[in-house]
Amino acid sequence: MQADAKKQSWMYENMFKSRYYEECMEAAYLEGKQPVFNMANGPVPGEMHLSNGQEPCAVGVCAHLDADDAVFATHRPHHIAIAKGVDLKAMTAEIFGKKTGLSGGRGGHMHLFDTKVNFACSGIIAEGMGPAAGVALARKLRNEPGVAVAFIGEGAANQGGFHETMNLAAVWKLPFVCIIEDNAWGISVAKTDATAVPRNDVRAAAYGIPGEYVEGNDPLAIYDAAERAINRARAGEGPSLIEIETYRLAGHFMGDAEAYRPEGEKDGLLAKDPIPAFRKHLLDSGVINEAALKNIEGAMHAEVDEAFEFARAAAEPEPAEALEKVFA
Amino acid sequence: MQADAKKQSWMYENMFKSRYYEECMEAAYLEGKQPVFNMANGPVPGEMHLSNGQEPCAVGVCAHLDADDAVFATHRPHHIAIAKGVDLKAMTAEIFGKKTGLSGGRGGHMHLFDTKVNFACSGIIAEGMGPAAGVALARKLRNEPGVAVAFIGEGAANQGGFHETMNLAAVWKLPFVCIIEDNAWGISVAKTDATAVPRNDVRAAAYGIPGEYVEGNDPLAIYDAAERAINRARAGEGPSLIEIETYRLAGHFMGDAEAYRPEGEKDGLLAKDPIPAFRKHLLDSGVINEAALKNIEGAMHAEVDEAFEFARAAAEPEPAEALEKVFA
Amino acid sequence: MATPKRKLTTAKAISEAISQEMEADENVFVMGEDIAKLGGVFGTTTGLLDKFGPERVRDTPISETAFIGAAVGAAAAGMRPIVELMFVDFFGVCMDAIYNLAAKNCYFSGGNQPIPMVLMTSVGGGYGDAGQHSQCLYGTFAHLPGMKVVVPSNAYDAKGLMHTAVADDNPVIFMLHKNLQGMGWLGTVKNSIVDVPRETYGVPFGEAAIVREGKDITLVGLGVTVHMALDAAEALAKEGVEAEVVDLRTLVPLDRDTVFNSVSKTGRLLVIDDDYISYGVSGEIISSVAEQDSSIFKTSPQRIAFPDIPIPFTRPMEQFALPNKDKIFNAVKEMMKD
Amino acid sequence: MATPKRKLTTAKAISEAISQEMEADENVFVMGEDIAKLGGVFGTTTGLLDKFGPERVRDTPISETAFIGAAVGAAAAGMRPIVELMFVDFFGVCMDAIYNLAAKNCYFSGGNQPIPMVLMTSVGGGYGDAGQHSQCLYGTFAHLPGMKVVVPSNAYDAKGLMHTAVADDNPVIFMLHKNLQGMGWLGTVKNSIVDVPRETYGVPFGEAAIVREGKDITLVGLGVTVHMALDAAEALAKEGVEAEVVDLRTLVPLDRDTVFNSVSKTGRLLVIDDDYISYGVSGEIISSVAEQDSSIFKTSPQRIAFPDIPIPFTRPMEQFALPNKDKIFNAVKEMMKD
Ligand SMILES: Cc1ncc(C[n+]2csc(CCOP(=O)(O)OP(=O)(O)O)c2C)c(N)n1
Ligand SMILES: Cc1ncc(C[n+]2csc(CCOP(=O)(O)OP(=O)(O)O)c2C)c(N)n1
Ligand SMILES: [Mg+2]
Ligand SMILES: [Mg+2]
Repeated sequence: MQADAKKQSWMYENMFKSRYYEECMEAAYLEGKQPVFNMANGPVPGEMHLSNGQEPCAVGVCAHLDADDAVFATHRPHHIAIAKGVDLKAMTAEIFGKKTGLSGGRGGHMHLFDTKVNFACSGIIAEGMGPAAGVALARKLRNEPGVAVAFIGEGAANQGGFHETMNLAAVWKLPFVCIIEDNAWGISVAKTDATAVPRNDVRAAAYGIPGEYVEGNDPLAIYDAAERAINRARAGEGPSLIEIETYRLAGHFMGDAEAYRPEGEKDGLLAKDPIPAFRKHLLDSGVINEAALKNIEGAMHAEVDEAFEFARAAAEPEPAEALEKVFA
Repeated sequence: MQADAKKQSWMYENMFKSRYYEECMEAAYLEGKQPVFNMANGPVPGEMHLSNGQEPCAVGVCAHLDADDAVFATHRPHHIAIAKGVDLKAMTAEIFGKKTGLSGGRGGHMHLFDTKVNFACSGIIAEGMGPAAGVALARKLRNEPGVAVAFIGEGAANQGGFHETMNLAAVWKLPFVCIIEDNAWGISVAKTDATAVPRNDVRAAAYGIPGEYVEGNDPLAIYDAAERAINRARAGEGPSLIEIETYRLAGHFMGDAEAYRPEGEKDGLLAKDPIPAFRKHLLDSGVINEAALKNIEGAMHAEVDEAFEFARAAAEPEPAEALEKVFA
Repeated sequence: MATPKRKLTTAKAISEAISQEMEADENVFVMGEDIAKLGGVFGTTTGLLDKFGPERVRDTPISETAFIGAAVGAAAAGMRPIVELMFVDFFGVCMDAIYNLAAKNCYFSGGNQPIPMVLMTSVGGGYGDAGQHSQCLYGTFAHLPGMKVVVPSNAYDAKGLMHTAVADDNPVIFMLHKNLQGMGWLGTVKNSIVDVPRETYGVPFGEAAIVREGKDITLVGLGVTVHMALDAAEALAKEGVEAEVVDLRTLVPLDRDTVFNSVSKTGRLLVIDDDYISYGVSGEIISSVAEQDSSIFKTSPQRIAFPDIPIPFTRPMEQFALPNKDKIFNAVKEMMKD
Repeated sequence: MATPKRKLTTAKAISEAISQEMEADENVFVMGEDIAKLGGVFGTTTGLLDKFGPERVRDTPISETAFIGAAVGAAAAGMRPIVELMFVDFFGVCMDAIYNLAAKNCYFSGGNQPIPMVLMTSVGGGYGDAGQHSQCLYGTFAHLPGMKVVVPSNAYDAKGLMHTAVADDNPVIFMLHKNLQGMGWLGTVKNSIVDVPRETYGVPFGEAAIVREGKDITLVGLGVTVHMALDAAEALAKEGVEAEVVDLRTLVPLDRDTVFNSVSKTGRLLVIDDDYISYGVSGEIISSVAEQDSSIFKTSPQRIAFPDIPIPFTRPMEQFALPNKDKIFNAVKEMMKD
């Protein structure tokens, strides 16, 4: 079903919020790391994987999800966390390593857990697959509503855990959906050099489940495909696999010089940036007018700014807190 | 191409040899384990996975292989080892844990290595996949002739290493063939309860390579399918996947009470035993006559008996040899 | 009226504990390879399928990464899975789900997402199953933070520790030694078959047991090596040497105090472990004592463990490499000279 | 004419060693994730693609089980693969191929099928990369038999050990600490950047180095902790305490003699390890000395290592948990009281 105006504006809102979030994050991350870039320095140390360009995947899928539904994201989690409704202040404080962060600073950017909205992510490729299937199994065993969605990158579809979990979910007919964000790259390795098939949707045949490929990084097309898969999961008909063509508009992580990209690729992608494109669609199709968009944008700026201010102002944890929470 | 008379009689010979080998092994294994079965006792301790009924897979594939070609088998390796031409005396001595065994007794039944004919096997599910692809890669890099074949069970096709290696072999166009012996069971778990698709040949689509399913546990049909795959590999066109319907005529391992089998299944399978069936075909089609078959059978009895005698007569290794060969 | 005593094997004690936990809490369920119709290759889930049906007693595909990962997710979502890794030797295909997910998610989530799951696995050799089916790998699991590690030496402890494990809100690696499980088709150390109450009871984690008192030397063991130590202690007693035997019972948490106090008393320490010797349990026990007070040693602490070699198939080699009563006896005699 | 000296980072020393090995023997090749066009996330394969082309410098899919397994097969078939596991933390998805295949096939084959391969991996934290990208896991690899384990502390040793590793007919796990590699985007311990000869040379396995002599206490370290120990030793010297610093260099084989001889001399032992404390390197070193002769200790041997917790992301917590110069300094002062 075509997304209605409310959904479309929700999707734009979250895409915009996510992008602005990454812009703020980029700036914060670079603090203390200039002129000499050293990952250990600044208010946000460690690796930083921005999601610029991949926002359509997050909003097109999460538009169908409630707090009950579980999402497992990857090392590149911000857009998905935002679309899933993760507490933005606590998430930002976590990424800044603060006491009020989601995990009191223990997890950081690759380990965001918000149990209230059933969001988690992790830093190992395809690692969210099994746990997502496990939540789906729990929902089924407990007769609870809710589906589980694992997001992975196209590179992760060559990891053993992907295969094992797709099969398990299919054999057990779990309310599970696997979303592959195909940004064409796994760090510096092109999909064509890593994956034996051009599109991973064909791999659905290996599990006897539906597979779809969504072209064009288009939030509305993603919305449609996700709706089919999620409805199927909710109806107890088992898992589905969706691969989405998307664009990685930044480096793999911050500090990546991207010399491996073919000449011009990046510019070409930037020209197809999904956010201005979707904005234009919303205006052209009359779903929403300029003033309302400005309103949304202003509100999102404010929300993100507030989250960053919250994070910056928050206290650092005590060093010895390191020893807590290893066990429940 | 249809197997010629020579090949057919080679195939029968090896099927027969393999079965008689397992019969002798069964008897030897049970020595010292009766009346109370204890795996630790007798001349052959540990697990014992017999290959009764699966001989067609081994001969249909290995009929196309030379010593240069590498084969990786599973925890159920005897039929494949025999068809690949592994030194029967040294193999038997190994299984008896003797000094003159292939590995001086260090490996046993699940770890048979005969480098002269490029045969290896191991006890972890799907573990031979990566190494087989690696031999294929070495052959390619060194411009040497020879393909690599990994045999796995149908249960192993749900293990991550299967997926990863199929993709790797396909992306790198390696001279590699994966043979799945579908005996319908992974220990006590039926294929239908473990695998989301009825036939694993459909999984070839996930790697953009040819897949075939061979029905009926028929050595000649297997021979045909294997020929296509191996020729393709030799021609540098990349890997293939073949799943073969076969029958496990014994327990998963010796001592298995098989209570999980549906009533009558075992009898039905025994009635379709491929060895008498192939024997009948050879006679009916006039490929070979009764006297010649008897000759073969006698020769195989003698060869296997000799191997067992060799193994029994061989010396035990010195205990302290345990400390040797950890490193080259 | 006292219920009559009954002796159980470890496998029966475990399946009884699981059954009672499943009766008490419908969030407890079991999954793994061959745990349903077959009742577990080592018998730890026998009878459960009939009692609880295939939804709660789930055979899995041979996909350890997926189903152990799924246990993590299910635990996060309110279930209390008991998942079986058939042989510990298979950890290599699924360790990520164990050590990077199950063991760390509680911490990563700042305590908001505990993972109450039990990973049950079988360890140990001695029956000729060769190098991929005979390992203990105690050290491997105990070294990595975030999971508790349990190694019972008898049926009573096994049942009590299993109840404690299921009640624990954290991942527990439950390592059952094949020589102790009591499967018909494997030899079983007789003394592991002991009286086991029908009712549920807990054996606490982090409390080593002094299973024999003595004043001359402390023998520390776990799982099957406890029995070897007890046998040696009996033989030593005939020669006037009184060995104290400590059964560690859990490696994480580790009861360093009980070991230290015993060695304080005896002045001598011998650790017996059937896992690989280097960088493992034996080194940890010795250095735990040494770092606390190395002056208590009357003689240098010693260890008997599996040498740093893959486990050989053939009986003469495997038996040569495994710890046993005689090795312990001789080592103690040597140590008593000082 | 003497070639002018030049200082190299560890990453450059490694990529030079690999390049020289590839020139010398066309059976040597490299594979792993992002090792070709990118030159390795940690720079250890920089420049190799241009020199040797994509057949011998192969980017892989994110399929560690497959490509490490393939390295085993390729090694068995006459090649000498150098394979990179980007972060050691990822071992959980592929340990089977490492410890059950690479490490055991030589034994299983009775010595007929040695596996000459190098598995190169990056370890360590301290830069805020959190619990799945900052581990050392030295103990995990060193505990399991059949593989050699190398942990260089500087560029000179790194190059020499890499030549030795490639020449070795066995699997070698080559663990490079991120604080020492010399990537522009990570801080690098200055003293790891040292003079490195252009020509090939071997640094032998199983020989620890005494990198500073002293009579009062033995500090044992590996990788980055060697530098912390040296820094502490310098500060201690100002207070009249002469610490001897031992760089283990290889964990398997382990040079127990050098450690023991040093402690025999000093009577005091402090081990510094940034891997998890329990059941790991620190315990093995202490008990190796204690079991040989515990009477040589003037004071109880001590260890400073990473506590048994996942590695926290936030700087205050991570720095709290890591070993450092001050912790060593203070511990030594304490130990010198006895
Ligand atoms: C098991 C494992 N192998 C390798 C890595 C290192 N790594 C982190 S991100 C990445 C690329 C992932 O590519 P993809 O799945 O396409 O996701 P993307 O980064 O493009 O979003 C790799 C190889 C890892 N984290 N885990
Ligand atoms: C990774 C791993 N998981 C589980 C096992 C235990 N196991 C040994 S054989 C087997 C069943 C294998 O089934 P299949 O692949 O169909 O081969 P078959 O025994 O039928 O020949 C299992 C689960 C193992 N050896 N390795
Ligand atoms: Mg990608
Ligand atoms: Mg099978």
